[in-house]
Amino acid sequence: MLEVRNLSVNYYVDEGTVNAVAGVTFNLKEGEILGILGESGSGKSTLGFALLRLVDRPGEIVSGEIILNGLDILLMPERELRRVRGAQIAMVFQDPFTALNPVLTIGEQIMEPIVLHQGVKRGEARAKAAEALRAVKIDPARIDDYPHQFSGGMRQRVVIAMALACRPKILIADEPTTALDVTIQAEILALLREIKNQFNLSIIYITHNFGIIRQLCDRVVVMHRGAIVEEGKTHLVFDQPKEPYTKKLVDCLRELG
Amino acid sequence: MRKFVLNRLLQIIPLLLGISLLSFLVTRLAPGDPTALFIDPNIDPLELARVRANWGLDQPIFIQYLVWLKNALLLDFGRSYTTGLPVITEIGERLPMTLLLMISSFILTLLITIPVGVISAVKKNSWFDNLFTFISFAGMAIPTFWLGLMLMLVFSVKLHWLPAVGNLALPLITMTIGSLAGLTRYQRGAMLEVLNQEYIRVARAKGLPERVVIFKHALRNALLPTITILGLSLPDLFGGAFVIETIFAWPGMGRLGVQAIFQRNYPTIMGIVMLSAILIIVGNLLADIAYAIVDPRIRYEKK
Amino acid sequence: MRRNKAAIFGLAIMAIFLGLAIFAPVIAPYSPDEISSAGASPPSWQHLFGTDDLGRDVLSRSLYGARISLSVGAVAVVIALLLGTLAGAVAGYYGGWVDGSIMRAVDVMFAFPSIFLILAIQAMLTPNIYNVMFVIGLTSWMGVARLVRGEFLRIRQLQYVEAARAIGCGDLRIIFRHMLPNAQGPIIVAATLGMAGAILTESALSFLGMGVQPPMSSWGNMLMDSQAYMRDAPWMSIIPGLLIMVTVLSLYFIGEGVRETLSPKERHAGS
Amino acid sequence: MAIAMDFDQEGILRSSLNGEVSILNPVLSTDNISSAVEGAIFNGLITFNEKLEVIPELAASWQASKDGKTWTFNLRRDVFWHDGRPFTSEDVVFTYNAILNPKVNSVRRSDYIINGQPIKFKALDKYTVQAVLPVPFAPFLVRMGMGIVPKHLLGGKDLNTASFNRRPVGTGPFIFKEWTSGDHVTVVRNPKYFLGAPKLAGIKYKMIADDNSQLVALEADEIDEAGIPPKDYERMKKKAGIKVYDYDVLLYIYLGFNLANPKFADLRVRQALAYATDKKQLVDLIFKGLASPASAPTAPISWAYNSNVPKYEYNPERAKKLLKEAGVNSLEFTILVNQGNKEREKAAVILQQQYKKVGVNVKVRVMEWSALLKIVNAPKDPKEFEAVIMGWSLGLDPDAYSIWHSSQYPAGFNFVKYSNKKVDRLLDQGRLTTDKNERKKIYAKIWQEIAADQPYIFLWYPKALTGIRDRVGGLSKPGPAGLFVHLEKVFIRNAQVRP
Repeated sequence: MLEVRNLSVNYYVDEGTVNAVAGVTFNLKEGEILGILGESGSGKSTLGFALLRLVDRPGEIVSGEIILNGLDILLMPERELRRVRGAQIAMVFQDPFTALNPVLTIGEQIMEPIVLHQGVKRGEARAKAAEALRAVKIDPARIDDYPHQFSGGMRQRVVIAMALACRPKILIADEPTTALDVTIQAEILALLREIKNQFNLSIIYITHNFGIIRQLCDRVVVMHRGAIVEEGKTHLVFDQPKEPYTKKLVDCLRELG
Repeated sequence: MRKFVLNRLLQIIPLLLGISLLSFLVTRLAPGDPTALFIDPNIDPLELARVRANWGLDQPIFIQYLVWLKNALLLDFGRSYTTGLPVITEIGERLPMTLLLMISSFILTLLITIPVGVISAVKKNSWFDNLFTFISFAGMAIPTFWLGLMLMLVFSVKLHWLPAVGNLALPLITMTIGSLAGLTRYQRGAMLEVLNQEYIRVARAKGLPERVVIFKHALRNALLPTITILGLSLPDLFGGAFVIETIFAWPGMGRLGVQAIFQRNYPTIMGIVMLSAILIIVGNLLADIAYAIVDPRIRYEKK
Repeated sequence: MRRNKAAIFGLAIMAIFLGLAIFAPVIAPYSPDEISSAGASPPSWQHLFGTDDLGRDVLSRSLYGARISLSVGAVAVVIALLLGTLAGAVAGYYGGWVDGSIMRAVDVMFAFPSIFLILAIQAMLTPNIYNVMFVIGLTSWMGVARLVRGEFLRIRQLQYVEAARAIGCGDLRIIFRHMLPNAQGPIIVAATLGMAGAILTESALSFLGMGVQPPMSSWGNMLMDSQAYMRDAPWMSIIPGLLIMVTVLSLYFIGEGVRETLSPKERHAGS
Repeated sequence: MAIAMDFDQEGILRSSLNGEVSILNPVLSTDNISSAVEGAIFNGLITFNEKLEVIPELAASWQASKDGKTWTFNLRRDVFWHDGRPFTSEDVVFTYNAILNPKVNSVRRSDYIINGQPIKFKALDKYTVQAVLPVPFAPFLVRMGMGIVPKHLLGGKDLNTASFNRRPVGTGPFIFKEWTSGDHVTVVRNPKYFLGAPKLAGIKYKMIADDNSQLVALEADEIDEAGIPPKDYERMKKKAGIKVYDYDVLLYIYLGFNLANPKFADLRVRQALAYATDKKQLVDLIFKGLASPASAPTAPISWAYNSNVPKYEYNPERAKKLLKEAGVNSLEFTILVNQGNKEREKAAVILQQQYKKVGVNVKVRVMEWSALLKIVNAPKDPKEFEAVIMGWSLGLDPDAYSIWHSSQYPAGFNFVKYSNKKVDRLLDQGRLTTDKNERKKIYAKIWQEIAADQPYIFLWYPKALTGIRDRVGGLSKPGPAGLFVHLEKVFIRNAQVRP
């Protein structure tokens, strides 16, 4: 349902041009959880942002196609792009401590995309926001609280609720558990699996953690230095890695685990 | 919130005591006394001694301070040596003019700073940003009195657009350019920092129009440091006010104050220092309250 | 990238000005005080920057003025930094009532319109170049104190300070060897901005007749003396005005450069 | 807004003051700026004409007794206070007794105390006042110009704090109307003025402390009158719509030496420094020639001026020779000048260069006025200064007792410790002599003695330069009394002033 072809992203920094994403091609099938695996610096987060054209300067998407429902996201005018963002494809970010605006209530932040994309009145949006909170197991009574009044795990739930608010088809999750304690990680992963089914989502899960991929993902794409080095069903890649790089990653995980 | 404000108000008392003692000592230890105004070969020095005694200046400094403090607690700040008016009256006549200048400059500064800071940050390194970067650096680098005189030469003498003295326009422009520069830089810097925050990307990922991202999500956060800086810049405004008031013959308090220092007009000096200290403290308090209103983290911590 | 260019430009200008100031006696074509009955004359081959109302060579006065203005700026800033760093470090390191009383003193100083304090102290000390430095330093340390205190409160929490304490380092050693070097970035920024501020303050003091005193020339009092001659002898005000502007700008550029190098947020790249 | 109003209102003179009016009560005010405004509101018993001669004002005539101790003033009977009450002898007695009251903060008190005894004022009838002096005193009459204040408004009040000081009521050609602190004072015409109704509708005194701003305001046609800095003299003279007047004033500027300091004890050293002083260069550089080199402690326009004094024309060779004769190999001293006075600062810098040429090393120390006076006036011996640049504003009477008499040290204004028996005797004599010609001779001798001794190097006699816009007419002849001696005669051209 989402096809990425030959996507390249460059960063223009003092030292020269960095090819952060180098001609990446893959697709996301309906209802699956696709893992994108890579070490930090492999370009996986940039790839995640590029999918929604959220690459900031000094970065720039230089080529490629991202086809959603037959339309290329990279060619969309700004207005149409905004209708995709949040409504069809939503994102959950790495760090729940910085992903929420500290001066706005969580309710306000969840309601924003609802009002925007569904064109409903604020009262109705508020009800939908409460519903989204309930879906991530947060007491809707806390709708008027500010982010700093929540713990890290709770904040990540808020972020997920925000992403789910408009019932998107695709969720891009960029290392949503790295900033959290291990026990809370597990809760969030369980929550993701639960809502995937409940909301009939397709998920792109970006991480450096092979363990999580193995637990969660149907398929995996392995990235190294901006390029895809291996792709396939999770258990196949894990059990019989073809590339030496993947092999190394798997060996590391085995040693640890 | 109420406790926070109350707590701050309580802190003002020792602060004012400290300020009054310090300024009393500094002004009294400066050589000379108010009778220096009367130097004239026809005046017998004995007459000066008599006038000094009439003013109580023959008492030890410590006693003088206690007397001042006792009266000040009853809101009696004495009478000016030069005009014979109660200090409160004397200052009261000048304060509105200084406030008019400062507040209008303050508002004008905000009206310019915020949009310019925002646009400069959003369009970083654009011609707009570069132009205002240059203007604000130049604004910071020009001595106020020079700028004031230049503006007067151009707009009053050459172009005849604005009156040189007794009109709000030129002093307002001079003062605003002075404070504008630094604040715009701060606003731009704060905005740049905020724009790099994750929640801005989140807001964009939600599909919000750029306008909403900038003004609702980014600006409110970027205003926080600006509010603090505004509070802190108040003492400088007073300093700038003096130079500007002199050049443009603006009958404000700054000029009265500096003149009082030169004349050793102690009651007036004390009155002005105390009043401006109170204004500065209250200004900072208001800035803190504004900060707390914008930033929920502060608000709730203090609950 | 662009900012750093500006910072390098600023550094270069400061280096040039510093060199000119140091070698002023060698470079200056005339004695800065030598008067001539001719009065003010426009720039010419004999006097590249013209002469002032007393017939003194503006170029020579500018060069000698650089010595004064730059040293007023530098010394004032050193005084402010010493006082501010000391007060801030002690307050931030010890906390509690020490912190409380130091910060109240900072509040007292902050609540003063500093121009009054400067004037009153100047009246007490009589204006000369050392007192100008001293007074500007004495009235501008509070910002540094707050800044250093803030940094110290932050650094105090960090592990290496805990570690230093654990191995039995004394307070002074922890403050000066372990904590202060880590707060140096913001201090350097404050120093460049402070020096720029001090140069401007000196010129404002000159406006009040309380700056560096004649016959010594500083850019501030040259500018002040020139204001009556803006129309008849514009070179008298343009030269010191430009010198002040360029110096202050250079210092700001350096400050911005340091700030941006220190702030990692401005330099994000791919993950 | 304020300025627009001025253009609308015809017949208003837009005057300017280069500082702030502090108090509008002649008994208490000490500054020229307040006095300038008081001149429009109040009258004295006597006043001065363009030539600085005493002429009657509130007093129609006066007589002195044979022994010169009793003076009788016959007051005008057609004078009314601005509030309509008649002016009487009670007001005069009240005013002078107020000055003599030690509780009143008037520093003019000593003007009316002679040899430690106050002058006694008495109302003989409603329109006759008698003043009894302890001894005959020549400067007495010129001191009768003090503005008279109304008893019916101030009697029984604390003069120091009376609200009158802010809303004065006088007998003069203009009635006080409005005072906006630090900004302006407005007075309007007194149609019943006893010397004839003024032709102006009123005067607005705008306070502009900064000289440059004052000049700009004059050029921009915002005010009618302003002082002109010498360097702008030529340019302003050419400017259409403005006429520039220059006239001498009763003032001289000097470099005074502390004679109690051994460095200056030798007359030859002082003479050497006098020869080393190029007064012409001073005057040319600082004033573009619009001041004249000074030679004596008086001013050319004083009636007691005497040009026949030793002049010490510029002669550096002679200076070097004299220093050698005095056995001075290296002389170094510090000149104090008061901060904020650019002319004196420049003079110090120029003198420094001039003295360098004869091998004398001078340091300049600029001090705040109050701080400088503290050093110079401290009643101790010796005083802690070496040389100082100051100026004396002269009274209308040539009496200079307080400056030169040896009794006026260390307390008093003879702070240089000048001591010359002959001068002491002449000063005493000059005060007691009432015949003007006799006095002229006495003071001529005093000036000669002092100029020969050079306790001061007399630097220059300043000139007043005033720019007036063409629309102003009816000015008096330029002179030390200024251009507005007869305020009631000043008018604005083409203005319709309702009678």
